[in-house]
Amino acid sequence: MEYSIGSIAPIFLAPVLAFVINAFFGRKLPRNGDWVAVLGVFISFIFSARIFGDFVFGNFATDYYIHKTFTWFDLSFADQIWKVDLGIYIDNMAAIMLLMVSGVATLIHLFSTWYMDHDHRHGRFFTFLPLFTSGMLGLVLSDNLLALFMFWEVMGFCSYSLIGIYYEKEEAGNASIKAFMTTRVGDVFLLLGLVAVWMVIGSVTYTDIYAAIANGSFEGKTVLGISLATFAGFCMFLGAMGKSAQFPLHVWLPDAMMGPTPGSALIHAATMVAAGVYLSLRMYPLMVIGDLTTFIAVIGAITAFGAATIALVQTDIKAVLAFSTISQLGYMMIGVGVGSYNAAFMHLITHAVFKACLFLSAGSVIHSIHEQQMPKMGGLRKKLPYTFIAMLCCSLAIAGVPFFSGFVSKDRILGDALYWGFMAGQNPMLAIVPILGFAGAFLTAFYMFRMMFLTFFGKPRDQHIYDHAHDEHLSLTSNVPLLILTVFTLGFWYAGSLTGQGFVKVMGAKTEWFKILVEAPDVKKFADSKSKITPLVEPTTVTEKLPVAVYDHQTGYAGPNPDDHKIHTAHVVGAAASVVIAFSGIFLAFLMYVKGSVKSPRSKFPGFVRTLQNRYYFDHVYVDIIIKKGLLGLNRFLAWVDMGLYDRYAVDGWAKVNRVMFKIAKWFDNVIIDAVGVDGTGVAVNLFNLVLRIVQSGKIQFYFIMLIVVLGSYIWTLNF
Amino acid sequence: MIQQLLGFLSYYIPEVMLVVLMTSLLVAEASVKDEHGNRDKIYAYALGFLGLTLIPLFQNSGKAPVHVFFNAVTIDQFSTLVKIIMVIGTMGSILLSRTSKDIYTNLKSEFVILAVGVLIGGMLLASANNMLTMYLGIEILSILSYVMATLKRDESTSAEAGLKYILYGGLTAGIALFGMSHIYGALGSIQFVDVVDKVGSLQGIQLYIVMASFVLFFAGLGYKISAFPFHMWSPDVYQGAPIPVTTFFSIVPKLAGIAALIRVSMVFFTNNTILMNSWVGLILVVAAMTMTVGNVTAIGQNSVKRMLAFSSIGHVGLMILGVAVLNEAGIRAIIFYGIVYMFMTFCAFYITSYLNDQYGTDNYDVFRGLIYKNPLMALIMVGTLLSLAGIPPFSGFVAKFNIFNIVIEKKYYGIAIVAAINSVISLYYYVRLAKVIIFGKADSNEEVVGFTRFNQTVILALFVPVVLLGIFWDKVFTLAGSAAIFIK
Amino acid sequence: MNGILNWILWMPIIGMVAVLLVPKAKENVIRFVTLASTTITLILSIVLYMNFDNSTADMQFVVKIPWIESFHINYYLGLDGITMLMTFLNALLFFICTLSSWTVEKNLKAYFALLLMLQSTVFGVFFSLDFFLFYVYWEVMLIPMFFLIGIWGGENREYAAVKFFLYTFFGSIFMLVGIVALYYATGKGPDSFSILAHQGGKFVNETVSIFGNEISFEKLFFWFMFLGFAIKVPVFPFHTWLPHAHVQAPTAVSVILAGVLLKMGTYGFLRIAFPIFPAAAVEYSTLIAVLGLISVIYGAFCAMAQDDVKKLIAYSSVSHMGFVMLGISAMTTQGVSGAVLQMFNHGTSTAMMFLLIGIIYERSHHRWIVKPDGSLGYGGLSTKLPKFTTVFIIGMFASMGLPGLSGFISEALIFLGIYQRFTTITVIAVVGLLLGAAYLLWMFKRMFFGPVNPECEEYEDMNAREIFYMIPLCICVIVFGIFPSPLLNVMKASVGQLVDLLAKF
Amino acid sequence: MVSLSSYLIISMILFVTGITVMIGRKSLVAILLGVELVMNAAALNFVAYSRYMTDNLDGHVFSLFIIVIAAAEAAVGLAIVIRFFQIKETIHVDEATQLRN
Repeated sequence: MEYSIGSIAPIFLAPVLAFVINAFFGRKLPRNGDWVAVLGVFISFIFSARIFGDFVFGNFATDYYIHKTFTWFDLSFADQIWKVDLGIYIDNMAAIMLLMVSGVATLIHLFSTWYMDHDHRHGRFFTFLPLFTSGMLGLVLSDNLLALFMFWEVMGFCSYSLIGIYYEKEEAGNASIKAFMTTRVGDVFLLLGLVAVWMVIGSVTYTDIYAAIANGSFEGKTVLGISLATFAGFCMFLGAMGKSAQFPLHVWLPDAMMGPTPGSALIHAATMVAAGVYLSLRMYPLMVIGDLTTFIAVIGAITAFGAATIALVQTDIKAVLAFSTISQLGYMMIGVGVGSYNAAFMHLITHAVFKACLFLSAGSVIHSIHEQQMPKMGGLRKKLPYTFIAMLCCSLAIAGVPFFSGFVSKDRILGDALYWGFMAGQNPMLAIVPILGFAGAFLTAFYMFRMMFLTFFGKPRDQHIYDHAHDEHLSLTSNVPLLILTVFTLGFWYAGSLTGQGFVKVMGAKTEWFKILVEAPDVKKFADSKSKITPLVEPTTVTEKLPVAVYDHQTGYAGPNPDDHKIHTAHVVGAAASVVIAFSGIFLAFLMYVKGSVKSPRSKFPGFVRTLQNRYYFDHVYVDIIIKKGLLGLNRFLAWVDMGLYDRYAVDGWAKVNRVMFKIAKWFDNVIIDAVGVDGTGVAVNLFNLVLRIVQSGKIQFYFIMLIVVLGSYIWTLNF
Repeated sequence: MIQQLLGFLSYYIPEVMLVVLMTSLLVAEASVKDEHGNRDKIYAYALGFLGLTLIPLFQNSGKAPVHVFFNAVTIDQFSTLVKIIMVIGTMGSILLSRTSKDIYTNLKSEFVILAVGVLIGGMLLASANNMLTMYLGIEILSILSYVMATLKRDESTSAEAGLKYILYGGLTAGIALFGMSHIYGALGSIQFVDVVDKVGSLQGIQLYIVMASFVLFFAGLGYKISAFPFHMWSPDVYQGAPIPVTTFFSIVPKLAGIAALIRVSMVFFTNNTILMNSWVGLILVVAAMTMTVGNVTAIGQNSVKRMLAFSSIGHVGLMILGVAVLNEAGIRAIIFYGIVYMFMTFCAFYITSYLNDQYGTDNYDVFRGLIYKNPLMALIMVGTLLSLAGIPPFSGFVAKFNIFNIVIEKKYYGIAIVAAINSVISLYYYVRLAKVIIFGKADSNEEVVGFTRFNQTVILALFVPVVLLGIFWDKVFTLAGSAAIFIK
Repeated sequence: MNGILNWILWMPIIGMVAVLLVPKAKENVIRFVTLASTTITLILSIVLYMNFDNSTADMQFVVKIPWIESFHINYYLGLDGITMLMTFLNALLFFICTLSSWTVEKNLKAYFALLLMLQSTVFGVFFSLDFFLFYVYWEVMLIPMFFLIGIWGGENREYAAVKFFLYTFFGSIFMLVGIVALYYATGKGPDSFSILAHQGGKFVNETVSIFGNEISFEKLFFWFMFLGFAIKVPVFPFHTWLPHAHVQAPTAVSVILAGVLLKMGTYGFLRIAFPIFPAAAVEYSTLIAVLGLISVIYGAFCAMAQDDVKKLIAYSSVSHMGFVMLGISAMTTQGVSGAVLQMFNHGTSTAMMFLLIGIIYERSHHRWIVKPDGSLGYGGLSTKLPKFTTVFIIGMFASMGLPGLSGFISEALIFLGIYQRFTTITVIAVVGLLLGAAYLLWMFKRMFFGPVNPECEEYEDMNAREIFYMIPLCICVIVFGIFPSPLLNVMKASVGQLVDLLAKF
Repeated sequence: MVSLSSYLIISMILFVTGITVMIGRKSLVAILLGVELVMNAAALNFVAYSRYMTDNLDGHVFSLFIIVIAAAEAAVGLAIVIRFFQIKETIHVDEATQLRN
């Protein structure tokens, strides 16, 4: 199927246009132009849906992709050819991403029109929201790392603006800077990795990188003594860690809830945090040849478990969700690390859906009662029935209860991790990854239902708030988006079977479509593709349709081997364990927060609880010690060195040297001649006094002496 | 014989005219009845006469070079050009003395007489072609200068200045004479025409004697141009003397001295490699020391006159470099530098003089906020200072550029760097004054009295060359390039 | 078209004369005369751009008139791609500065006259193909700057003006020695003062003797030139005049200083130091890169500690010009293109920052982010001044190198370029990007976020004039951030030629 | 027989004495005398060289001029010293230190 650029570009351009319109004319439009934003994003959804349809239902081929490029700028001169091409690259993964991003974003925009209705930053919010969406869509569409980086940064800027939208609040300002700077730490490394790959391989287009990997171009190349693949992969993964809030760059994400809740929904679900995982998936072959998968898995496991523990003690409903996001992103990274490519991507999609829904639900709750603290809620299910349903389904999904999407995706990751950690013959220490994964899963189920129970069950803890809560009515903008998202928390959409493990197939031939269509890039297939190093005619269309290939893991990946019966065992064991863990977590939460029969063990570990409440002191270390004491101290010191020391003494010192020289000359006149000479103690004059027995000398005579001495020395020098 | 002498005299008309002028001025002054009246007529007469002397000078500049008075004096392009500059310099100083309150009214014509006398000595020095005429030139120049320095005779500073000048001058003249006598002994002639040949064949001990004696001889000239280490008198004298005298001193004797120095250097050192190498080494050291000492000492000065005095030592250091290269390009650079330096000095001293008249002091403070009192004068002063510092588009830059040129052509990079650093140092104190003029806040908005329309016109007219020679200097430079030294 | 450079060069002088002829009291006439002059110059530079031939690296629109025949000095003007960008930048910034100086009160006539003189001299530096002419313009430029800083500057203006003057002069006097040495090294021929005639590594094998040591001619005079240009850029450790000059200078002068004058230094490297002494340049490129790197990091660190917003931006200029030096020292197509592009982009983005600081200064009459007594100087400006904030965000993020705005492409190109030669330096230099974001955002937060400072309650948002002159810069920053080709196409031939030359050594 | 070296030695002694006087003595008149001594040393040299080393009379002429000049210089010098004395009422050389940096 041929795609003209006109059928793809609107996906990206429509929200951009919405941004431009709102930025310039937003204030003059009715409702500050929020409908423009919704419309823009909806248009991109329509076009995305078409592409999705074509890819998933039309072709149903693993290797089908669209690749269009154009020259952005060209530095070629004479025989030096160097130009920068940008382009569009859509494969199955991108098609799915596009649909998810634009779809979720549309619903979030729709919801925001209700949520932000009377907010004083309404116009500003609807300026940045479509830009944010377009950033993510552009990132997904782009065919190379440079464009990815650019959209990546645009999203950073948008998150900065959205988080800091209530900038008159001190915390909002801090949070926005924190978000931008923390992700920027990763970003500069991503840029570094990008530059390294570009300058060694000659291109940063995905297909070219894959081709380079297949052709062995990475072999033997080193950067600072490290192999190029490891260096570049590590740098890029650092970028991904920043954006996807992986330990230890996770600190910005909880603070990001300072923005309006729909904004958080967009950041946490569909766009920004997904970008890091998306990058890791795109660069998966590079991570493999760079031997970084183990590292990624360990980081993911630490993040997944650590964030889950922090979530246990949070009382702010959005904070719980924020930490759950970090935790779930950790699972995705585990998936990348253990080679569960498909499941990691699926978890990205399913998580986006249910997390968006969770945030919107939380937004609905907050909008209704104007309160974020869970201890002040309770019993809200009667007041907010639709929200309750949506949130319950999402919680079930995230907890990994069968039939819901989280079960399908997360349990595949956990299954693969189980195999990877225990059965693949790795270092036994790495068993920590699945162990932390399962422990985190238990905690996830527990804290999600802690949240559910505290919010919707029991009796209202603060009757005043409860009484003033708005009742919920079904409306297109307020809760229909939630319900639409809720529908997609069901597992069969993704798995094609009810359980997700292939037992009950409901979609016929397309069953397991996700599993079949999304696979790790097979670099060998790109080995012959044209390299960007040679000039291309523009605009180039490289729409290639490769033969349909059955899903077949190539050797060379660290991923599990499907032929191995062990993996099947692992999946079955993992699924069973997950179900048990999920239910036990929910049950424990039920006991503690509804029945009250189990006492919270908080009082027994006050120190640990305090550590958790302080989020393992990461913020403290980063902000108070590293930044305030270290960085600012260093800055002040250097600034003092610069102006107080260097400029004052070394630079202005030249003037001083001159003045000192002048003073010496003056001193010569005054002290030597007047004081020393006249008093008869000066060296030169005194000598004459001794020899000539003439008592005193004077100023003119000192001139004479100088003259004679210098003349004598001239003659002496010249003649001897 | 008479005919021959008359023939020689035909080359010597300017000097003769000046002698006539000087004597007639003496008579005219004696006829003045009102001792404290103005002497505009005398001034008009003197200036007009000096202007007239330019005519034979310009005529001479077209003629072929020749030695006159039996090789005692040479009339060549170089000396003629130097004389022209000196005459213009004298005219400028005389013009300044007319209004300057630094010179007592009853002594004004005395200043004119003495200035013309010094000019005669300077002219003799510039075209001296044997050691005797050179010595006579130095002494005529010096003795009259001593008197000029003491012209403000009721003030102890002026008397002290004269005293220092004469004692120092006496010593250096004596030393120079002593040197000359040994040179004469070693070479057997005082005629430069003969010296040129004999220097080439010097051997052994004679070489040493000549070199050592020349260093002594150099003391006499070095003192006139105030080169290190013979410079010590000059700041004191410059400060003590009245401003018109200072102006005069920093132009005419200096230029005459440089002219003599370059002639002597060309005579003694072009024919003998050993001597030349020693001399170039020495003169480079002297130049470096001169400019460094001058510039460094100028930094801390609070009296503008004294600052300009020290800065003139710095400029002399640069001009000496033109001697060090011992070639035509050096002469050209010196001539150009002389012309430019004369105009710059005039501008600076004129303005200083008027302010000094107004406030009775020449401290930096009297320049404070000049831009608000008299913007035109302030701008000219700043332009002059920048020109002195060697900033384009002013002519001081071109002069400095030419010096760099000749030095680098000879590949004396070391001295070029020293000169470069000295430029920065000099900029430092010039800018310090410029800063006071422009950025300072004036204490009062009173008009500065000295700046009558006439005086402003004069200053402006003197400033025009400072700018124009910085942009369109090709013609003047070509003219300076025609100034060849005629030795044989 | 051949005389157009003359027109551009002398148009400001014509304007200056016109300004001087207007009576002092008629301030509006003076303003409009200046505006007319700068507008015509801007239009002429756009005409120049349209007639510019991208395909050649040769000098275009050449004007050559004998000036000082004794030395074969010519009035020799020409334009290539790099110059073209600088010309446009210069014309644009002066046009904007005229508008931004509308409210200057003190001695308006002299101010505008000096501003126009400055513009002409800057054009002169960029157009000159004759060394002597170049040097003359290079130095003359100091005079109006000296006055502009010294008269219209802040409290400590005298010190800053003198420091600027002396420091720059110190560098350029060494350059003069180098220029004269080049004249004699090429045998005083008819082309001996032509910049172009010296290019191409003609002095590789020559030596000079200094105090008895034989030193390579190239290496020695490369450093002479280096000193002159590095002080102008300014490269660490020659940077300390910059904060003083910027802090004290009036707004428009800061804009010009950061926007154009600093580029003269890097332009000097590209036009003179590198093409004439390629072997030395290649040999010492590591050192230059290290100095550039130190400028980047050190400038950023110092910027972060500043409480005076103008000083902060001044140090950020040090940091950004460090990137330019890095790009130049890379000596690759990407690096040098990036550097030239960064010269342009830094010109626009820093100009925006300084103009904006000037705008807020007119309202607050101070520039403290944090006052010396510890309280915030501003706060909550976002709430009070939405238009101002919007423009500030654009300028700030452009300066930070946010993709989509102009700074990014140039910085990315510089990194691509430098990586090929100095990997370690690249790895360290990315920290500069991080720090760059940190100090700008932190400043932004302290000034614009938080509750409205009671002192800021009365401030008015940008007026129509202020918006009007910010628009061209905003357009430059955004449009060239998305479509850099108009800039890159113009310069690529010139850059390519330079890189080709350097590659041979 | 009086040889050239005798003259030279005498002139050297004169020269050194003159210099020494100028440096050592405090009286201005004495210093002026020192100047005369130095000049006479030179004049003596000229005459001696003219007699022994050369075949021309340049040296003799020169020394005549030296005598004349020395007289003129002494006259001017004494006049200035007198002026100085009138103002300062001393001829001690150390009183002349008013002008300095």
